Amino acid sequence: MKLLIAVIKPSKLDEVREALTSLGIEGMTASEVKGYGRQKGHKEIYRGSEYTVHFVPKIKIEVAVSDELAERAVQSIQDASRTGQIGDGKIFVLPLEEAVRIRTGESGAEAL
Amino acid sequence: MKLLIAVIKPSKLDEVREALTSLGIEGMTASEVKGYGRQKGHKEIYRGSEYTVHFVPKIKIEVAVSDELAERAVQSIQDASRTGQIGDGKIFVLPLEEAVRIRTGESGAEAL
Amino acid sequence: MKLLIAVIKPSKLDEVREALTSLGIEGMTASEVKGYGRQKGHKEIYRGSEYTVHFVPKIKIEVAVSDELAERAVQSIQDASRTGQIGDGKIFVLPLEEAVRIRTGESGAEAL
Amino acid sequence: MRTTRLATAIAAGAAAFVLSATPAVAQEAGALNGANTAWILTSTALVLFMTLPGLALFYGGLVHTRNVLSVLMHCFAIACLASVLWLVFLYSIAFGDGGGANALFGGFDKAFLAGVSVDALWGDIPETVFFMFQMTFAIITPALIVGAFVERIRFLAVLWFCALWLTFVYAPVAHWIWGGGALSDGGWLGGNGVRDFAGGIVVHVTAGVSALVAAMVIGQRQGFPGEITPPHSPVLTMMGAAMLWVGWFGFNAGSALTSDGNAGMAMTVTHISAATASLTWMALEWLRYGRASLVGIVTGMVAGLATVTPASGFVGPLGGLVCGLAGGGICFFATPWIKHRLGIDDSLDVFAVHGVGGMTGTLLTAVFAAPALGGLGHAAGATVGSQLLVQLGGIVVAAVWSALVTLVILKLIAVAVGLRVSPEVEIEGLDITTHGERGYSL
Amino acid sequence: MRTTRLATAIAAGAAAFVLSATPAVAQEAGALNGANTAWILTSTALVLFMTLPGLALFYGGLVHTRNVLSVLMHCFAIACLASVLWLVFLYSIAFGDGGGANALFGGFDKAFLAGVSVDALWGDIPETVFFMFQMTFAIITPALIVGAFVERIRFLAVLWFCALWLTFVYAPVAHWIWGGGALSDGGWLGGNGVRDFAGGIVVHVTAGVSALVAAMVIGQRQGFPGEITPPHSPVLTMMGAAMLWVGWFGFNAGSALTSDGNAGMAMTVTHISAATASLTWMALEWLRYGRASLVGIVTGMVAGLATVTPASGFVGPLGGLVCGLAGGGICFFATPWIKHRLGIDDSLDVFAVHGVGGMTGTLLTAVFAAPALGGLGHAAGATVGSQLLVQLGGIVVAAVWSALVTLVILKLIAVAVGLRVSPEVEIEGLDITTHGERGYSL
Amino acid sequence: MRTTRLATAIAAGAAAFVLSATPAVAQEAGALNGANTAWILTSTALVLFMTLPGLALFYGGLVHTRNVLSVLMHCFAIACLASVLWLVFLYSIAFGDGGGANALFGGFDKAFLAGVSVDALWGDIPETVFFMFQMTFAIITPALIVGAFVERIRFLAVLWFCALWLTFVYAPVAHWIWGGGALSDGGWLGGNGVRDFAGGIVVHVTAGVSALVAAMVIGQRQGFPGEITPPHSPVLTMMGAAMLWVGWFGFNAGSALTSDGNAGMAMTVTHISAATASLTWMALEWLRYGRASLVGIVTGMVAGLATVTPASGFVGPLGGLVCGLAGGGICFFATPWIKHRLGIDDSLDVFAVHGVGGMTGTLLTAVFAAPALGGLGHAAGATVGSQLLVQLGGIVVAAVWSALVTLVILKLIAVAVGLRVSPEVEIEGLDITTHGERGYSL
Ligand SMILES: Nc1ncnc2c1ncn2[C@@H]1O[C@H](COP(=O)(O)OP(=O)(O)O)[C@@H](O)[C@H]1O
Ligand SMILES: Nc1ncnc2c1ncn2[C@@H]1O[C@H](COP(=O)(O)OP(=O)(O)O)[C@@H](O)[C@H]1O
Ligand SMILES: Nc1ncnc2c1ncn2[C@@H]1O[C@H](COP(=O)(O)OP(=O)(O)O)[C@@H](O)[C@H]1O
Repeated sequence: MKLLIAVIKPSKLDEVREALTSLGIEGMTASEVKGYGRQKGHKEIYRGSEYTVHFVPKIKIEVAVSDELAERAVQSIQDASRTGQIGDGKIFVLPLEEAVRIRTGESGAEAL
Repeated sequence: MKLLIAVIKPSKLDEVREALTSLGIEGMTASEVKGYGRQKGHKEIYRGSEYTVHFVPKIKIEVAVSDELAERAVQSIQDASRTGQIGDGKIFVLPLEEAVRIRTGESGAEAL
Repeated sequence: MKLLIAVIKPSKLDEVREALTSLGIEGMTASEVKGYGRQKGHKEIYRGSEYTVHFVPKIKIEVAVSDELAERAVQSIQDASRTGQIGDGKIFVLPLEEAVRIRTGESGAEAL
Repeated sequence: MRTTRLATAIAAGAAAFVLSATPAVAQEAGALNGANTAWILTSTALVLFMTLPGLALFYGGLVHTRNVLSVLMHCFAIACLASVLWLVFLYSIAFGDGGGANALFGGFDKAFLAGVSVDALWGDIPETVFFMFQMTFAIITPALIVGAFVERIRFLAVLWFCALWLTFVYAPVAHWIWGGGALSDGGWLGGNGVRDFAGGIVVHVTAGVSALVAAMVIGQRQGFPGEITPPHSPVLTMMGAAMLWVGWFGFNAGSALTSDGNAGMAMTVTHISAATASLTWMALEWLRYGRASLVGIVTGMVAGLATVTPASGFVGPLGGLVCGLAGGGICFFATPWIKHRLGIDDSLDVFAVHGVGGMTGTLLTAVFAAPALGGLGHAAGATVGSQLLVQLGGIVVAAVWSALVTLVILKLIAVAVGLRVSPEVEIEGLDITTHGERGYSL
Repeated sequence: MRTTRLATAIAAGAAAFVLSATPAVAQEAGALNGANTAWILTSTALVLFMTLPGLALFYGGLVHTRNVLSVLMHCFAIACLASVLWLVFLYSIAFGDGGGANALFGGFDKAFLAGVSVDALWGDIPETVFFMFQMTFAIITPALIVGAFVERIRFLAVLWFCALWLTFVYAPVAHWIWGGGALSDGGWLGGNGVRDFAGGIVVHVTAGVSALVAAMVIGQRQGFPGEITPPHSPVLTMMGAAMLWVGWFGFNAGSALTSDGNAGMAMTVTHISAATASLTWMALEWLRYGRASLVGIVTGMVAGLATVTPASGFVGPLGGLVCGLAGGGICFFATPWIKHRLGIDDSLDVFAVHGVGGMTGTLLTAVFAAPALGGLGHAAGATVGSQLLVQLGGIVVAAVWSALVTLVILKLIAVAVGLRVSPEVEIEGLDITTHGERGYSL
Repeated sequence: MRTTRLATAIAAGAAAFVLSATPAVAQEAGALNGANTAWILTSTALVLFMTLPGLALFYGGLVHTRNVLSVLMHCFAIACLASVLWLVFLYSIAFGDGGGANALFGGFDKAFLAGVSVDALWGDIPETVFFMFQMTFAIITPALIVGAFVERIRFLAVLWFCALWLTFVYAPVAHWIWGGGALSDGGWLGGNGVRDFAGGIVVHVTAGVSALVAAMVIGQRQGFPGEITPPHSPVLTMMGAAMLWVGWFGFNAGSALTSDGNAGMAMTVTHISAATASLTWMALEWLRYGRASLVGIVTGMVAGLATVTPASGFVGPLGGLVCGLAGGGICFFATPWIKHRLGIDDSLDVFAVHGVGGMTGTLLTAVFAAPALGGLGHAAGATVGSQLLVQLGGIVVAAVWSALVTLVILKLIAVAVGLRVSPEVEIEGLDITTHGERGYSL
């Protein structure tokens, strides 16, 4: 199994959610993060003074998927969240050794 | 070493903390996340209109443990956070290559 | 590639950011977390009553780096965030199988 | 303004009702009444407080976090713009003497408060105080409409709308009803004109109807209705609602323009209606959805206050209770009906709460002014039935006019500057895109 | 109500003190005083503001995020319920003429404001204004008690408690002390009754004692004391505290029912006591815990205001200073004592702050009313000593009655609808479970 | 205090202007005016509301989350400390009769309100009311200065600064201008003294100049200017700003000390200036930075209010408009100029907004008091030119004195208790380190 970690634009969360659901992936975890990459933060101006904001608000999603699904999942996240503009974000793929559904105790792929 | 990532019901955090402590695991990191799985979000009604809330508030905990402890840790998290109802959450186990205690520079298991 | 996860003191974020940038690492993701380790939370007093706060506010940073850079990155995070006092935090190193830059589709090291 | 209307009314022989209503006019002419002045100065502060920050917070808490600042900005900018325009010519249009055209509008003689000295009186209070008190009504009315098009409107469009709407809808209608114009005593509706104590028609019907039209013209928010997110902060909303309640004492009891029993009774019925409507909404929500929410109870409060507004100076405690029951109950059912049956995204339910409430109260005024029902009585020659027709006439005229003019204004703005932000901007939120700020960095 | 009490007092010959206190009564009988009316209209708005949103925010900030809305809801619903019941019969019980039973309660003659016309006067202000002003006191008192059982109470239980408590505790006690009943001049305590200017006993002792009993009956929150989380938003708490301070000017200075030096001095001593108590608490906290907190200083403020409430119309600046020192100091030590020594989870310290403060101030009133201490003097025939006994008697009677009745009411509710939510619900929080909302979605 | 000044003015023969300004003084001497009293009681509540919670929230929203509580704490503690000191001796210094030294300060005769009975009058209102009203000005002025050194100052230093600054800057300057001292009629500047209706110099110039000096002495925040974070909550800031606007009605219109046309006109020009300045700032920001922000528009509002403060009782609507335009425009450019050109970290722009605004308004007062420009006229013998010189003189004296004394006070505090927290504490934030609390635990 793989754990996909994607950092995307907040406004793209719904599209990504729908994309994954259509792949039959029925669970995910999202959280608010801040980050920067090529997109180097920005300046905000208050009362004529510049304030540097190094970190841009992003949404981080974590999705555990079976090995088979991994590639397609990465692809569909990318398709759903891409705008072509700087700041679109990143997807990271980590090996996932085990997954357990707390309620039932099921483990492995069927726990997803 | 393993990095355990568990997504649990917010109201279960304290019990999980105590369970892990009793195992001698003396550190963890928690954060607020939102997610869905079998538990498909819910509807809230304001002024007679339905609002769909796709993501349910959860707590994500991250615990780095030595290989020996990993299994028992997973078990006790499960025992402590289970209610038997949908939405209980998930536990993910990831391989952890290295851990460093910033203060002392200790690394590996003794850094945990 | 490696995914570095570091939990540091909130006040150290800027220094760490600068340290990594000087290493040529041009992206990272940060989020607010709460945790405890050796530093066992603390007590706050309101109106003469003690309130136990088990979790201390920390910042979690996630940085994906190429294998070559990993070690130096860990080192510089440690140098930048160390105060020598309890609560300095931890650094975890996880294997990272794949990274994708959503905007361009580039993958692997050049996606970082 | 009641004082002048009432003066006319006296001339028209409606003495009985009038005297009970305003002992003030009994005073020797031209004398300043310091007590009345003190209360209206206070009421002015209370009504400004209703918009800043009351209404702004009430609305701000109901939208998505990414749009909270835009809502506060709309209310704040509208307050400023309305204030300046009120001085420049709106006050004159509403309360000036239009001479031949007086049935329609008050002319421009009082533009920039021309000829209004520090000692000038309106009834027995300084005209500057009356000017300020009325200004606060002109501030909150367009701000109410904001609820119809939050989260998608262009900021520039808000400013243009505010200016044009005040000029062609608010000021004229205020003149018709309060300024001695077509709908007041001796106007088109006969010797006894519309009875609108504190703005059931002038404020709530005009704002409510215009909001409905605006929501239709501007269109639904993306994802409406399914994907709209819940109010981002019921805490802010309750805070604002509470300030609206307190400020409404100035709105209604201040509209007596006197510091006496008339103000006292107006405050009483206002409060009773607010409390009753809140409980009504709470009970209905509990029965229908199995739980009573904070957003629900405060919405009921607003409905009750909007409903009692036109009646507040004419009815007794019983009238207050009924206004609360009716306002709370009717608006409770009107709200989902408009959004779901009609599918109109009047986002913060301006029409369903203010429009419907204002109409209900305007009609109830005719009924509960009857002494038999604890009211303060009708003008001489008027009966429940006759007054009902007059009230109905007033509602229809104001509603039709508001709808038409709002439509025209929005079409013009659509062409001139555009009404809506782009879909991307809408998703990203108005705060950061339009105003360059975020509501919270916690 | 002081006016009537004072009228009696005059009859009783206490002219000296009285006249200085209220020049108003010197006026020709039956004449409306517009200035006094203006100030009481304003005070009514100020005291409503204390509860909505003042107290609601003050309390809301002190609880866990997951319960903030429930606290706002409790305060809001109580305000609505109390208002309607006040009209229906509470006002009559408190301020009506109970005839033979007048020592105990005021009867039902004024139910629904029967016979109270728009022109009816109470002293020299409209009775509707007096009715409204007093209503705001009936609103805040049960809302204060909410602090005892937040985060675990059933919403339905709150509503029932509010209704029954107002009927059997608040209204009668108000009648005894302010309505010409058993504890006022010529009552059980002799010619000179209890001196409670703005509610040290009527509001704070009754609420404080009832809160203590409620906390004991309902029991501790899960995890009390060790695992309770800190106030989720000192920002909200400070906001509410500041509104309480401002509103308290209406509470105490408004209780003069006149716009004159009596109101001015009441406002002065009120403010001085609040400021002094805040600094006292701050200093003690600093000395004892090494740092001064925002939650601490505003708690001191409330203690100072509760303490000066009964004294505000009878003492001078010196009295204000001492009330502040005593209130701030005593409540500072009482708070942890109740929670830890006694282990009673009076969650937001209602008794320790309001109960203890109200009692302290009620006794200090007898002392600092003495002209030698800058006070406005005692009634004829009364001395510091004699008045102290009377004040003590008043406290004891009110406290015992409040405790007993609260106990009975809660036992009834426990059987009828249940007092506490389930442990699961308590952990999950009242907002989402009971009201279906979350405080913040940032 | 205008009343006394005006009394003097009458003696000086400026009857014409004076009478129009305050009919009150026409009354038979020694009579209490209940209406004026009601309005000043209300104004006192409004001005307290400006600081608690108004200014506290306005400032609190502008800082980093980790310092929000410290800002609220500063404002709250200052309010308490100023209140107690006002009673102890500040009021006497400001408004007592200093006998021989009266040009410089008012002596200590009125310390602890000695000799001020409940019936004592100031003009035609109770002296206790005048005492309270003036106290609220002494509360807000040092609180304004907090904006200069937030996020790095030691709490203890704030307290010491407040006490010493009020004693040696505020109280004396208030005496010079309002208390019959050196800068008032018949003082150093001749028969016609400085005209400062509500505190352009007494409040805004003293606070602004002292803030500038304090910012220079205490030094920049770490990371200034590049690394400073944006306001953590524009929502809080707007809330506070709105409360400031409403409260300012009491500040300026209350300064008439009468409930009449003078108060009405003062409220009118105050409001017009606030609205105009807000729109001016909004427009300039839009033109220059491409977007109008909420923080910007409310900053403009404060600038407009500070600017019109000295003028509010002397000018007409036109004066209000110009004060708004000038205040909004000049402060807009002054703000970045101070921070960037001069590199002074007057963190919340106290000098650029209040200092600059207050000076601008003080000068405009001389111009727009001219009847030709709709003003209420100059005192007999005074012309625009002569009054301009007097106003300028007042500004210079007050500014120089404020700067020098502030410098000395801060140097003393630096030695005695230290001004700044440690760099670590500054990074970690004042809330948790100094007060042991966090602003939000959501
Ligand atoms: N090396 C990295 N490690 C961890 N997170 C990263 C890294 N690079 C980028 N990110 C995350 O991805 C987000 C978008 O990255 P960015 O470089 O701006 O996108 P792009 O390069 O496609 O324009 C950043 O805000 C950050 O949160
Ligand atoms: N495939 C997944 N990847 C990441 N997180 C998941 C996944 N499935 C579930 N979760 C997380 O676990 C939480 C609980 O999952 P859910 O399926 O509702 O529990 P259960 O299936 O035991 O009823 C979700 O809210 C989500 O945050
Ligand atoms: N075993 C662990 N797993 C996950 N996070 C941990 C673990 N131990 C510590 N942490 C994180 O690191 C932070 C600092 O740890 P702490 O033990 O207090 O530092 P130190 O041991 O260097 O004093 C904690 O607040 C927690 O968030």
